[in-house]
Amino acid sequence: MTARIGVVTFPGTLDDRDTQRAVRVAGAEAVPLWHRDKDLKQVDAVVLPGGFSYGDYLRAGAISRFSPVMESVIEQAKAGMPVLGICNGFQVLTETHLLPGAMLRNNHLHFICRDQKLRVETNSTAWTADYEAGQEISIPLKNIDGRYVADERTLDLLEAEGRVAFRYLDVNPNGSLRDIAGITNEAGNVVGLMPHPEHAVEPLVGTGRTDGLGFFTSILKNLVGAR
Amino acid sequence: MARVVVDVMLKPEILDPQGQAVQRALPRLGFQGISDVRQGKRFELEVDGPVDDAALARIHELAETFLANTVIEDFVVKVEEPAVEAK
Amino acid sequence: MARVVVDVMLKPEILDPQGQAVQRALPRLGFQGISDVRQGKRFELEVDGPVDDAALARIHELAETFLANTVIEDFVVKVEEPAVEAK
Amino acid sequence: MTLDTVKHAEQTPEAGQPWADLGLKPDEYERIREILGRRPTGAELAMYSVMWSEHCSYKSSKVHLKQFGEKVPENDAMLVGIGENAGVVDVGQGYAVTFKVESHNHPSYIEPYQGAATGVGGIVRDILAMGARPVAVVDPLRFGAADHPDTKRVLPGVVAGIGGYGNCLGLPNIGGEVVFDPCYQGNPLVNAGCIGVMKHEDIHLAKASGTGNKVILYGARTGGDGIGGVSVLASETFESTGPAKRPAVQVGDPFQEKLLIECTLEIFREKLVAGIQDLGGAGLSCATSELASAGSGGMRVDLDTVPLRDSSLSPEEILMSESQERMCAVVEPDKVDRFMEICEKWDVIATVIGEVTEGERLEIFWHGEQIVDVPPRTVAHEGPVYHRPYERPSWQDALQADDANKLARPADATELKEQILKLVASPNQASKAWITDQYDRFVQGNTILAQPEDAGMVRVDEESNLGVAMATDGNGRYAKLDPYAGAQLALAESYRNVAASGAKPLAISNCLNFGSPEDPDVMWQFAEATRGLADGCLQLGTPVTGGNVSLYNQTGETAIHPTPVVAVLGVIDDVTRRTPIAFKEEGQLLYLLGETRAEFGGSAWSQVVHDHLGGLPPKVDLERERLLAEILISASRDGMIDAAHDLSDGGLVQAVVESCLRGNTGARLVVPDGLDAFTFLLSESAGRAVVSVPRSEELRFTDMCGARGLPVTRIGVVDGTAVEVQGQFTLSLDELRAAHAETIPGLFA
Ligand SMILES: Nc1ncnc2c1ncn2[C@@H]1O[C@H](COP(=O)(O)OP(=O)(O)O)[C@@H](O)[C@H]1O
Ligand SMILES: [Mg+2]
Repeated sequence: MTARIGVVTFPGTLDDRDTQRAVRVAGAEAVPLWHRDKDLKQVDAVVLPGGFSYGDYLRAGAISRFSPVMESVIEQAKAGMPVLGICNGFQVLTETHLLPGAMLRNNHLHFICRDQKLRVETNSTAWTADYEAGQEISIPLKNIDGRYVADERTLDLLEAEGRVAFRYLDVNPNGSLRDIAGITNEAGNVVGLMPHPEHAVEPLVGTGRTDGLGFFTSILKNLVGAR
Repeated sequence: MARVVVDVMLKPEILDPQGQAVQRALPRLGFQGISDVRQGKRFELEVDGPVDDAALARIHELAETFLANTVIEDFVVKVEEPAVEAK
Repeated sequence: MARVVVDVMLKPEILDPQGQAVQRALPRLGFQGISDVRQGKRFELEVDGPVDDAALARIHELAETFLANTVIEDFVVKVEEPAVEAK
Repeated sequence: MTLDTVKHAEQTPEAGQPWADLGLKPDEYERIREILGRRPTGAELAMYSVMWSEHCSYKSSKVHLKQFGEKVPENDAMLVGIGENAGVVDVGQGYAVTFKVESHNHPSYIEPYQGAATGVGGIVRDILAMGARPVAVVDPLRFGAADHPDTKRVLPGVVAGIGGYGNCLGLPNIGGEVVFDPCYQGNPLVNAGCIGVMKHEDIHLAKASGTGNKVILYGARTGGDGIGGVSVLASETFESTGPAKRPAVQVGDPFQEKLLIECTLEIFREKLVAGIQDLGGAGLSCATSELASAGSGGMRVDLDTVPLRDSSLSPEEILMSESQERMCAVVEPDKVDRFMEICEKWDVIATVIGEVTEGERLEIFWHGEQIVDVPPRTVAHEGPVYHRPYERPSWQDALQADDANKLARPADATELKEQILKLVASPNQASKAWITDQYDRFVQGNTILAQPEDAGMVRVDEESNLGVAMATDGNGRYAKLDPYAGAQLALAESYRNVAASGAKPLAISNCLNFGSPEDPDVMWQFAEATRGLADGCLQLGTPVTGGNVSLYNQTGETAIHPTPVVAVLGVIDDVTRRTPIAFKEEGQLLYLLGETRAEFGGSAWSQVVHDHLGGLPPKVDLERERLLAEILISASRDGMIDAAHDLSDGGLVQAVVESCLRGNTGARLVVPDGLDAFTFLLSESAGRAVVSVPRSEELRFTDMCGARGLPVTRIGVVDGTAVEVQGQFTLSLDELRAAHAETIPGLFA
């Protein structure tokens, strides 16, 4: 039996079908989860995909955070279930305070879509085990509210605890503090990042790279290995 | 130095999807009794010199030509009282 | 029915590129003497019942948990005077 | 104010009516009275005026558009032709594709962000209404001079609006155009196109049939925005104020539209609708009259059941409101409950507002009193038709006589190099990445090619790798010199772009942007362009599946260049065979396909170096275009070429520079015998492309071209870190990249 990975759809979620595809390409089973359902259908892990849930109105992720499905996700995440937030999903995770800091409008104020180089700073999370620490990957970035901010103390703490999971290389595309592209919680089960690994799993589409596949194979290995 | 505030709101007849989204979320958060929400922008301008009529007229012009799009938005210019509002 | 306004502004230490963009444009538009611009959000809530202390407390809570993200934003709750500001 | 009911109208035949303010002409008003046998009610007048406006009735263009339905090429791919929300073509394996381009020019000038955003929203709903899942958007744009202060207002707003809406919908933006010319100063062109995919059996049509079936309005509430937008904005110049006491600009809510898309697709999946129509220009007036007109039977609507955002709206205003993100469906009574459930699931408001009736009248009631009683065809399909006078402009001969071949050419290689660098950096030729990077091109995970490739391409089927491609083109400068040839050149370029990507061109849509039809010069341009396009489509075998006309793009007496924008849709059986533009492999051979003549009329060189527009545009040879396309497609399918780039404005050098920058490799070029370096590099002769051929394929490739009679010239090799033209000059990639990349951000960032 392979791992069951839940993919949440909020109203306005865009990359849910793409994320399901990435989960399948990695060899796991994708389980659609609906924002109104508290039931997580016995999944082993959850991905909060990208998009503009609730139109990103008020603040990105601010309204979705209060959905029934998030009640369960928060509870399970605290109990150790792996949760990955991609882009809008990352924004939701900061709004729920499962991850510290907040996401703000890009410093240049524009939506930006580009092939972005990152460094995977740590492979001791549930979602990065298949990478080498320090490995450089390129995956698409596309957002308008991608500027990561937190107060100095939080940033220092994140660095000290090795919880900066991904850093932008070459260009900082949005003014994120300390070039932070993604972070993890202390336990390493909850990870959020702005760029989109699910858009870099097939050589044919998008940028033609498959650098993002490691997220999904990591979790698969992690879960199947743990059984 | 003084602070002038320009509030810019969508005209009442214009759709305000943001305000609407906020309002629709309220019952779910357990808030009743708010019949309408509109979301607009607030600009806080720190003005160097005295805020006399001439300065206000200029800021009014700034609001009209730049801060607001009067095709769809209304605006109000206010001089902020030096005393800080209680939170 | 009464109107309660919630003003939400980024905390002073957080970079506000929107405000900066406005400020940078000012000289081009021929405006001098504005040393800082910050851009925030203004929410106008139409409250059904009376705006008593209980109602204000609830709106304060709403602002704190929902309308503002206090990691990055400050907010102020005000009851709007019935008289309309002159434009 | 008393309600102007049908009864009241009968009793007060002589009551004055504001028909002129609503844009109706005296004879049009008379005709309405004749049709009804009485004066119209206020609501009827509102409906007729908006539906008989230029924008909705095509009254000036209809007589010319007819050709698209008459000169139809043999093409068994057409499933649904002109007349529906969008045409549909068969792309094989049981899939059908629907696509269309529309304009949102005037609103985008007034409010660039919202104007452009709602333009995207409108075209996406058209595609959705055909039963298809929208899979990609494109945005052909035209602005005034790049350095004009107002362009700094309009362009960033338009781009942010298209991105803001399209990105939030989750539709990859895979193509479009950005063109600057002073002629568009007060009249920017914001065209938007959308592609949708469905299975053959999912095709839906806009018609109301089946007595007793319910009419359901779903989506956003109706507000006072955009009232009169259609007639005032799209039909008359900005000076006329008309009846718009309400704002004529609509604000879009892409989040609501995303819900509408998912909700509608789920409704389609369960086969719950008998007919469906989006609400766009003219709102409910259009949707109800078109549905009723196209179906059998009549329709009864209770207008007071329409959910409102603003309770002060009058019935006339509700009928005319252009509030966005709404759809209208005709549903059998026993399916209504399930329909409502799905809407509830997606947080979409849905309301039964009426039903299909026996008879042939469209009847609308307001709190039980009848305010409309009309034959729907007279509103929707039998509007006025004008045969506007047209005549070849008196200045056309002089313009064509002002030959661009007489312009001073660069004196030596140094000057040639300088001019080329200037060309590459000019706003029209410069990289548009600053703009297109504001669009999501990856979402949905099926994007095979996107900007700056020749054509956008998306995968349709993950198993078989079936895909579709689209390109849009339209050179207003060519069309100004000769509208007939200009329209064919737009078609040819777009067709060539699709073929260069490896896809086979199947069918086209268009957006015809012109000045005032009341000016015989403009009307001649329009007549010539439509004739040229129809003839061209017949010859190339690519039928016109639909399109859009935007007139009155002019300020005072000055019209924009005639700008027919053509969108060609192509199909590719296996997207792994697609051809990108990038030169990647060092040592590969570069071949120029087609013939190069000294053709500089309307060229980028004549504009950038001499600020000149005169002479004749490049010669059109559609048979040659077809042959070139066949060669490009076979070569890509059989792995004979690794890169291809079509040649258009800016000529060969522009294409080579783009392919080099894209692949981050250099090229060494040799001027072929019989050509001078200037003509070789800068001529804009049509029917050409440059390809990169692996050495192992050289013979097979040149043999194929030779056997089929396509001129093929070896012009160089992929090599190094510069573009070098032997005996002329060398430009390093760094230098070229800086020139190419910095212009647009320099102007607008
Ligand atoms: N330039 C054109 N070429 C071909 N068909 C056109 C053209 N302009 C409009 N049409 C067709 O006329 C019909 C009505 O057009 P339009 O009013 O734009 O549709 P909608 O009501 O969806 O906005 C459509 O089928 C459209 O494709
Ligand atoms: Mg339509």
